[in-house]
Amino acid sequence: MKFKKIFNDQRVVLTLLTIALFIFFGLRNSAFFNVDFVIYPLLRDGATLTVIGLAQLCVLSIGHLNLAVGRMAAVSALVAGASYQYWGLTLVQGAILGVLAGALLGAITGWIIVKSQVNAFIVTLAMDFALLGLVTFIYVTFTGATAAFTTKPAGMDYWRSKSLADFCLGPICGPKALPMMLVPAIFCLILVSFMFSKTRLGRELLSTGSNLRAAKLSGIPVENRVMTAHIFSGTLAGIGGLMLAYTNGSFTAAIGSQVMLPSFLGPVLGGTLLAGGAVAVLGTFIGTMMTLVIRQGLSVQGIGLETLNIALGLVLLLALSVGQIQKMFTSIKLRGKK
Amino acid sequence: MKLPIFFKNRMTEFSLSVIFVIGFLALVLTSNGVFLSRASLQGFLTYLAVPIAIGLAQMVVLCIGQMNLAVGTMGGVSCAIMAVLMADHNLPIWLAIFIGLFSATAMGAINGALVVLTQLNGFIITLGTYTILLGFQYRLVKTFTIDKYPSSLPEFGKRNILGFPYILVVAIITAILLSLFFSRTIIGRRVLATGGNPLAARLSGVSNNRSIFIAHTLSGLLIGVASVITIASLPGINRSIGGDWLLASFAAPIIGGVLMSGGTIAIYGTVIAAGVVRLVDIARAQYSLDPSIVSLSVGVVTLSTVALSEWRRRRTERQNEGMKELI
Amino acid sequence: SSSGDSAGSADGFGAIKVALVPGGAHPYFQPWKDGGAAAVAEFGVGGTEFNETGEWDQTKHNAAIDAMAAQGYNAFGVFGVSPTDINTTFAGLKAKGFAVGSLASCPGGYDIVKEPQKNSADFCLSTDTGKAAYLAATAVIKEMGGKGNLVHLTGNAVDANTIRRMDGVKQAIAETGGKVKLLTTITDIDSDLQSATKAVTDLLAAKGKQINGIVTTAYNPAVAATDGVSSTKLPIKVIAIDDDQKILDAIKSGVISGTVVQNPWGQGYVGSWVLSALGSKKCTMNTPGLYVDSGSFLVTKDNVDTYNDTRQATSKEILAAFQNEYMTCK
Amino acid sequence: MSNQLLISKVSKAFPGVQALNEVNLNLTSGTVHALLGENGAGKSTLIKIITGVYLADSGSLKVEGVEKSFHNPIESTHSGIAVVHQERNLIPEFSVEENITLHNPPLKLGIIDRKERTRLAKQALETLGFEIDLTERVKNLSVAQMQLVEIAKALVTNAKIILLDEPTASITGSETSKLFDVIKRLKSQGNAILFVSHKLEEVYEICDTVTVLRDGVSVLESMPLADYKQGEIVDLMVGRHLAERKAETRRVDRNATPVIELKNLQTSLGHRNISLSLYPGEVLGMYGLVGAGRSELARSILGLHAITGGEILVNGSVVKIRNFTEALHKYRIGYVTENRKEEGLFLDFPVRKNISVTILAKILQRLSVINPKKEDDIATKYVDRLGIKVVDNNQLALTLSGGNQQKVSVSKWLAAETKILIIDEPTVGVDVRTKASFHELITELANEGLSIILISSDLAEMVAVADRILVMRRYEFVGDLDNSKDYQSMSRSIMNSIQAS
Ligand SMILES: Nc1ncnc2c1ncn2[C@@H]1O[C@H](COP(=O)(O)OP(=O)(O)OP(=O)(O)O)[C@@H](O)[C@H]1O
Ligand SMILES: Nc1ncnc2c1ncn2[C@@H]1O[C@H](COP(=O)(O)OP(=O)(O)OP(=O)(O)O)[C@@H](O)[C@H]1O
Ligand SMILES: [Mg+2]
Ligand SMILES: [Mg+2]
Repeated sequence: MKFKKIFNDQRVVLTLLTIALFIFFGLRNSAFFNVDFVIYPLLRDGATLTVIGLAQLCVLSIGHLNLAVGRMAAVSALVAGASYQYWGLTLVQGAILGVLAGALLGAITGWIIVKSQVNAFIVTLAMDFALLGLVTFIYVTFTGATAAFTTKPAGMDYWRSKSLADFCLGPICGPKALPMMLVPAIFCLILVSFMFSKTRLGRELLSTGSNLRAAKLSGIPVENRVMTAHIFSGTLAGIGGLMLAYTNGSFTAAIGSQVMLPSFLGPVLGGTLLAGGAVAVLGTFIGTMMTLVIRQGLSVQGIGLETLNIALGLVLLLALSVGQIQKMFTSIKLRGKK
Repeated sequence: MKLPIFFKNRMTEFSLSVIFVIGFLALVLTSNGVFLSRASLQGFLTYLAVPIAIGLAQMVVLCIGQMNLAVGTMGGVSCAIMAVLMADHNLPIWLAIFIGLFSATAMGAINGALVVLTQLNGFIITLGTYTILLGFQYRLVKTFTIDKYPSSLPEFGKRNILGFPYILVVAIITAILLSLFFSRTIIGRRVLATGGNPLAARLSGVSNNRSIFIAHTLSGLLIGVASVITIASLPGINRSIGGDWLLASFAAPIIGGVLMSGGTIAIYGTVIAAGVVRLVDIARAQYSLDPSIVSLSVGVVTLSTVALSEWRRRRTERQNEGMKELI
Repeated sequence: SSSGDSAGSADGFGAIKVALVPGGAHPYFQPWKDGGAAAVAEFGVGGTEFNETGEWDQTKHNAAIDAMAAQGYNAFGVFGVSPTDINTTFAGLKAKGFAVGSLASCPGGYDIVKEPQKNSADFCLSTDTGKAAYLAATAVIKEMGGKGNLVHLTGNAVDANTIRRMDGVKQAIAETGGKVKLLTTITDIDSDLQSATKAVTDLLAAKGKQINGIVTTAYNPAVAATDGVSSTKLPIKVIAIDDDQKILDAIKSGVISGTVVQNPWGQGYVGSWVLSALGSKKCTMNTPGLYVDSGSFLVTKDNVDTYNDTRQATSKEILAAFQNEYMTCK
Repeated sequence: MSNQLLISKVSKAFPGVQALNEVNLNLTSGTVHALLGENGAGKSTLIKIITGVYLADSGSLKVEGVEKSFHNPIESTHSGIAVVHQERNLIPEFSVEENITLHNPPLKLGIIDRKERTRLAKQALETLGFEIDLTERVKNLSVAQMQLVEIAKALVTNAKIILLDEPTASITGSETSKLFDVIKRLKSQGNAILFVSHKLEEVYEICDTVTVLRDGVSVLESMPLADYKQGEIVDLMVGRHLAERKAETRRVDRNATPVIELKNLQTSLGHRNISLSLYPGEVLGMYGLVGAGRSELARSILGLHAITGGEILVNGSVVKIRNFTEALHKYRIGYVTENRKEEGLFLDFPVRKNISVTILAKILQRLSVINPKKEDDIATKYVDRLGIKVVDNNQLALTLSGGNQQKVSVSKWLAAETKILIIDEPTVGVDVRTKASFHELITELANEGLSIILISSDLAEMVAVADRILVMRRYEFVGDLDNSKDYQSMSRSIMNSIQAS
């Protein structure tokens, strides 16, 4: 019984799937177990996408979505980049500034939604367009031919290239496969999951997502909660944006331009409901990792573009339906027992 | 009693129409008439057809509370199929078009079948098929631009009756048929019922699985129409086709008043919303606007449109104001 | 893919497996394959592989490069999705001891000619995009009879290369001393053919009468402009970019005046050799990070049939220049 | 009298509960058959099995002597079974007429014939004698009106077997009597009707035979109702003897400052010169017919709809209540909605979270972390106090029986321990025992000093618990009566006050 329960948990199924896929690809081509070129970058990118996934998850919890998640990331990268280039701030100072910018954008978005009572989809879509314009305009007008902020504050490359192996307590160092970027990601994961599973705020957000009317009639300040959700979303998007910039090496308008769909993929694969009311924080990480493993696994097999996406999509669907079939299976068993 | 209901349910459409008219007139005046020139109107209307078609394609899936993220690649692939068949296997146009429509419909049907069979949420399924089709699109056209097919097709795209491009007429007729389907046929109503309240629909003898399947298949068919329009209105087909469809497909219906939660449709709203967005393109060319400015203004237009309609709706719904929904 | 004849051939080229990694799928890069294959056949390079799975996303692009590295490729010819980011990627590859060449575009954020040492790659073999755009602009201005209104159609506005192109066009216009006016520059229409066609149609509808010439420095706009001008029958001179069959046909049929082609084949061919030479430690760059122009050529009705030979010849010259001037070999 | 529907040894289990255990029922044509039982006894489950919503684990089902097993609602509809389910099953975006004809819309050349549709729907509503605007979208109707639409929807199918699961739960006397006329007519036409209700007066008025379920077992099977007294039936349902409790009048101090007072209030919805004052520890009843505007008045007070005139006083001082959050935390006012599914419950949350939602502030430890122990204790406390039938506090609200859902939605407000509680139709779909305990509870709470406004369309309930009864009609008060707690006289005077205006 307990055993079955465990297997009903989508996260467990996903994790097993991901590990299975990982081993499968590794056995097909041992190059896939290469730490420097596969595992490390995989986890590094996974960390970044997870944080952005969490940004999406925060609004999904109240049944909204944030189409501007990528552009918010771009803005906070822009702010941080500018602060390094023009005001010579330190890495941390700039980062804080950037994240604040993200939070501010989230707040504005939330405020517009609450005040205008307009569908979050439209507001964030509009926000996305507006920010796209803004970001482009700023880079074009202020950075001339470079179209980017290229000043790297001290310690920026550290985050890109260092692993826990460089992070020692006395003689014991972390494994070389774990990138530094995991640290902020894990930090966010813990915080967000703590908030949703343990705190009053989280409960109120989920209630708002589960049944807005009931939440409102139960005295939950739903409008504030909508604001909160979007502020969190903006903040996390901001962090994600910085992680992207630090990994890639400069602060450009292209940051975040490709994360809109991936930002949904992680949470939704993990088991977050688009309708709101239920979130899967850890699932977001696992879901994200799974897609990355599949993609990189395939391309290490030397599969070219003409097959990569086809295979990627097929494996993704297959993997998921496996999870689904197994779930049906157990539920049938349960019914059979009676 | 009747009239208010009529308006209450069409507030968004109404205010969109107002915005459209205002925008249109503004362009006519500021371009001192150029916009009314045959060429301008032609261009305006021609490239209005595709947004309408893909908007409707997204709408039919939204109305069962799901999404179709594969619109772009579905369109891209069926365009590619048609182009390749005509160019490399010189099939007659009509046959190619038929196959194009059919393949798009089939892709939709597969989406639907997968959603029903796996019971996974449509979002994930269509994201999966999106990726797969992206691959097929590349396989079909690689990085080339295919245009070695009978020029009569692009010419058809340029022909028109009384200034109305045929392809726009096609789109409009499609829209009308679709609204008949939803308002007058049992299948249509059942699909909507599923979207409105699946449990109730089920207890009233509606098969939700069938509705889901139908909605996705129909979405495919509409994408097929969009593809035919596309191939008729472009100099050639390459793998970039459909790349900008996704957001557009959502923007039109949702600005047009369709709820993401399902159960609603707004065909006129979708059409007019597409028109409003199209006006922005024109403005861009007219005033040689910087794209960043365009993006900004699109954002603002969208917001103000919906805010206005919301404001109107709330004013008229005072009598039996329900709960203020934050969707 | 293609693999060298003698794996451990005398000069050690056989041990070098060159990865040619463009930013994503684009017609421009296709000749890299043939260029690379030619190098393999001619110099016994261990092999070349072409990987376009970057999909114009710097993160995916890096992943693609890593995948190649994991598979044992040890020399990299790369087109960076983001010019300002790619240098970081290069640095990473160098740190792992690979030979790295920046092909078809140079790292951005500084003047590559003045400060080659800032280039983390061993060298940059690329068209001077600014120069190419300048060439195209001057050509179309000539066609316009030295006066009138010019329109510039191009790609992503926040891309260093695009900005270089815009500067190139502006320079050409400046040289006319005000006789030619830049009516408008339409950016961000390279993402897909539909947007490009739509934009061109709207442009010609709104301003067609005032326009005398169009210069396009991106692929989809080029295709769209070609079609737009031919269908509206407006007396507009067009200079396109690259040598997609569609565009060459348009030149032959006189719909457009010409196109500016670059030298991707040469990049693949010369690039593969240089990378092998560096990878096998046979040669070293005299000035690490050196920038070399892979050349850009104006193609018109007159030379549409012969330009390719010219281009191949140029490539051989560039190769010779590497062997004799830019590198010292044991 | 041929038997239309014969159910033998039907069993059904859900994870954690045996909902039905070898239940037998014999439904004969030309009779109205009462299906009785406490909340969670299995009535709805049985009906869902008959209509093919659930598949029985075992047992057999005969329709007109033919062995049947329905796998989905469509099949049962085809073999002439119509049903009004306990939960409302309407498409919110569709018009009234469309919902009524949802099963099989009239067609002409394959497309829907609107004229015919309107005619059918109009006819259905007329035979029932309800008037609701046919073109109104259902989402704009009040709960009671939706219920009427549901009934009409079932009747248009002119089936031979009609199953009614608590059809009268949320409608008032006048509609009920109209419904009964129809039922009588159907019966005389030889249809077989299964009638579920917790209002025994009704049952005795309309039913001929009776089956009683207790914890999924049919303890009384298809017997003539006349042979049993109301008390006996109740005892069968409850499983032990339930003492009749005589309602005694309470005394309320009307000189104290009212905890809440309305001075000729006007709302954007059309309420006109509404004045009332609620005194400490008073139970103030608000009676009215469907759509009288009671719920909306309550909601307006709590800031959901615009107040356009007059003033609200809380403890003697004029206030402006902006929303439910303020109402709860600042003025300590609670509102138990009449509409549990849409507004009362988080269906996909466990019972525990549903109850604790109003008191999150009270069950926190450091860092505003919810203390799961406290949460669970409070949940348990009310599950016990109201006898909510659950497997454990983590059962999803979705899977509770109708009445138990109602209890959960009330519990969260009891837990909130407010000073003023507005209760809207609290005993809709609640069984006799629980109803009695609800009434005791309300009186108890009032004695403890809680002031209560009770909105109910159940006259007996009004008379049983209210100290004073306000009668509303068309968004106006038309009567203000002291409650003598004598059903006969009170009902007469209330009806008079409604007629009079
Ligand atoms: N889908 C379900 N999953 C799990 N348990 C269920 C489900 N539906 C009903 N139950 C349980 O079955 C039992 C019978 O429920 P049912 O709805 O038939 O009661 P009922 O007689 O209709 O009560 P009420 O008078 O409150 O409507 C209850 O204990 C309920 O919790
Ligand atoms: N004749 C009518 N036709 C249509 N809608 C009506 C009619 N009368 C009232 N309504 C609707 O009924 C609702 C008011 O009902 P409300 O719930 O406030 O009244 P109530 O006294 O609580 O009665 P109940 O709740 O039992 O319906 C409003 O939504 C109003 O639009
Ligand atoms: Mg029930
Ligand atoms: Mg009410």
